[in-house]
Amino acid sequence: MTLTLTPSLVYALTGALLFAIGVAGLIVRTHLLRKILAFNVMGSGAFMVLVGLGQRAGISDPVPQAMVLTGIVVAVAATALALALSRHLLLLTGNMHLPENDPDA
Amino acid sequence: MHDLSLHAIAWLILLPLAWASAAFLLGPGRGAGLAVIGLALQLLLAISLAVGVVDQGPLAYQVGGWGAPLGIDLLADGLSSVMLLLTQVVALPLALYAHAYFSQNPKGVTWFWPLVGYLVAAMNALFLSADAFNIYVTLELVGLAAVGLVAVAGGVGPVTAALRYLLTTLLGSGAYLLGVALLYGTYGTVSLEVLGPLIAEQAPLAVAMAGALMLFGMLLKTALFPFHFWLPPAHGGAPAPVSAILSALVIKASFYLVVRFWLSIFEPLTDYAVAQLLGLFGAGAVLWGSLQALQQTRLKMLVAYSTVAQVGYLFLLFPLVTGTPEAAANSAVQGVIMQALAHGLAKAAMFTAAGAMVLSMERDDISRLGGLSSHMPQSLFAFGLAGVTLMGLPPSAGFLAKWLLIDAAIHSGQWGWIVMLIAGGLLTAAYVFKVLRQAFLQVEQDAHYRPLPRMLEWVPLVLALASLALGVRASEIILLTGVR
Amino acid sequence: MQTATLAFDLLLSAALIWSAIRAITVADLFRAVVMFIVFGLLVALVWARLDAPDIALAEAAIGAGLTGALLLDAVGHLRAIQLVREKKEGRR
Amino acid sequence: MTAMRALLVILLCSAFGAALVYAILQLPPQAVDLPQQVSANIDESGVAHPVTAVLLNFRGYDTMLEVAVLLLALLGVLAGTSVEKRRRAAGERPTLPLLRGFTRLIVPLMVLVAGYLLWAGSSMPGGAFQAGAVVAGAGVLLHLARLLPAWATPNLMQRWGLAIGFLVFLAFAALPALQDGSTMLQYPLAWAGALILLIEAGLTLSLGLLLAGLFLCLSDDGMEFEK
Repeated sequence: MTLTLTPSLVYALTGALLFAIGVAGLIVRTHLLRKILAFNVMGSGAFMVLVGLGQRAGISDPVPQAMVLTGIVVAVAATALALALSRHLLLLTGNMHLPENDPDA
Repeated sequence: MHDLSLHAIAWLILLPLAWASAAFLLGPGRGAGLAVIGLALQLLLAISLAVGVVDQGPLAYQVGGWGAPLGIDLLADGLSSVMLLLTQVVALPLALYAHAYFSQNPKGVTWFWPLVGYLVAAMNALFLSADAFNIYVTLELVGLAAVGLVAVAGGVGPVTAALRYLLTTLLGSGAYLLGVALLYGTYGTVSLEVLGPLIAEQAPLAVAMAGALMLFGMLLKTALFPFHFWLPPAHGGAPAPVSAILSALVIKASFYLVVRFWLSIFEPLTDYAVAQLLGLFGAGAVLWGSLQALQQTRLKMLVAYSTVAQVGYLFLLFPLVTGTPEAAANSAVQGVIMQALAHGLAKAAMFTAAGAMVLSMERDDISRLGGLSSHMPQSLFAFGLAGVTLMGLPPSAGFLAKWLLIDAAIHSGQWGWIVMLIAGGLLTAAYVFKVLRQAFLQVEQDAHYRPLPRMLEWVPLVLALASLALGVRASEIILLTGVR
Repeated sequence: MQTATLAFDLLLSAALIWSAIRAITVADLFRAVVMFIVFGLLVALVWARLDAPDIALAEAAIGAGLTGALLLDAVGHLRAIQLVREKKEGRR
Repeated sequence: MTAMRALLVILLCSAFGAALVYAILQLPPQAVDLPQQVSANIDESGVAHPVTAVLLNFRGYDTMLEVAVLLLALLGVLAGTSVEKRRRAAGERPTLPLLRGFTRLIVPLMVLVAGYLLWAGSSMPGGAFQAGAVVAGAGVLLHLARLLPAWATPNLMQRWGLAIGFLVFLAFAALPALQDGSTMLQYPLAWAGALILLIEAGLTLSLGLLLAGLFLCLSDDGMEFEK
């Protein structure tokens, strides 16, 4: 392989690993705050793949950069909504875990 | 004519954004009138767009005038026009229903109208987008709006359901986003139009992974068995108008994307084994969803599990179009679109009818339905008619859908799926009759019913009749879906 | 020169992965959130390395700052409520 | 979740991560050169900074929808939490004089910085997002210093503030869509720079209020529970 390890490529690969870590955390951890943390790790990973891969030729690319700016705002919006619901659940049940079986189901 | 159709593309997105924002400015609980006027105009726009697409073929629209790949392109073809029609046709009566529903049961109306407006705008934008990253943004809009609507009811059940839904939908759009990142990384563009030929020419492993990630994300959001766990509590626990929108329309948005991607840019990568697996998941959905529906004690949960089952039929598309003769593939696409439309109308009818019954009985319990046949015959009739469509009996659109799917299965020599289609119809009949039988039992002595506005009984009936009428006047729809 | 920057990039990557794993696994929630804020700041550093100062600014302010503030507030809230619960149970 | 299932998920995710790394290392060069197209068209975009050009012109449609996402999240936060639980006066907790003094000093400075970032965005890094984030930071700080109460339901003025950025954007998307021969969000060349600055000014205010609003709506709820 004649591939050179540019900084962009290094961070794209790191992003891929962060995404996998985030997904595992999102599924495995049961506390809602952990899930929200893991979701943010997952998102950052995807953003790093987007910019890192886009720039792997070594040229700065404004298109994925603008996409990631959009993505960061979407991520904080989703985080706030998830926190609002988690806090509501906390008030109703006294903890921040999703029950294994739904109370109504 | 040409210009009118192009304008329709822009205004199908701008108009709902405008009335949703206006409803937000008006304040909590306001905006029903705006929504009805806006949705009526959108219906006209969707019709004019469909006419334009039939006359002139697919229409492209360059947002900002730049053109892909620098800018974002929108595209209206047969498939997107049909989905747009379904969305406006279902959303308009649901808005009337919701207005009446919340007048009886104001809990949850606070920000309902702006949420619904943004949801409809997002779905219209999704159906029209021809840009993979733009689709990601619309997906997030759809997801957050839908979760917000589930949460409006409050209480442990709905909040838990909303959270589960939110986390699932975020995982789904995260997977989709990584797919987009890999596509951009490989080719340097996210325009579907530009990507198509590039993928056909050369597709490294990363692109196959992108396809798998996007497919996985959309399966989660469509709640295909075995990824359906989040759907029943979310759809069953929300206020009835919300349940109807979610079941009839929202899950179709992510399904539409599966179809869109599978039939266009990822077509060169489609795989026989994956297609068969998707078909098997579909069969599992029909079986599991129907059996669960039969076991439910609450009416709205029964209807929600019915959605899990009905989603299964949609995924027969994949084994029926992958590596099959063209005639079979065409029938399969038509059949699946017809099933999506039939289910959209019938499920909206069923949820609204169920909602009216539950509101009138003031509890959600199938075993207490006795006597409803004499008290709410119209709602019950609507429920039964919707059941006819879901079972796939003639002359409904559901019948036509199954007929087309069976035709596709015969022409591709895949007999197993026919067994599944027929078994699914019988199972559907079982859970529909479970409800109807209870409703025709003797009146209970202590039963008392709350009088309801007529609108709550008319809307389900109109929707159910539409699901039948669609079967009679299907040739136009089939003509439209053929435009690619 | 080349190896020096590569070493820095690899080190930063390792720190990112370590802080991400810590944020998800560390037992104490407050420390997990602090770890997450560290993670966010490291990500901002990555954007600076990737010649994306716009994202670096936004990430530091929104990704680490605002998200961190929201999470810290939630942890504080959770602790307050758990404290009340424990008191109530102690009284019984 | 049982330990077995957790282990399985972790194993699957590890395998997935490894496969992803392997796939990324095999990528051929990109076929489309978008950075080149951006620089070729930047003179017609109305701004000199490429990221701002993409964000507010070439892919401005994404950005418009994204502001809607933020508005929607706030609606979801408002819809998902009950009003009664959120009501609480700002003065009930101990006031912190030092923080107050600091905040009074720094907030005007932050507003200034936001204005600068907004202005700078057309030619260098910065713009509505960063400026909005700084405005939001000022809002959060004011709240922490008890100078700004938590929100229950936003009043009419606040709603206009929250929506104005989106509405300005939507108006400039809709105006060209009304005319034959131009499409939504197509700015006339001579006006593009001014329009983008106007849109960004609206966005700065609204993004700031929305981001701060997410915090202010969430903060302090549940204090009723304590009493």
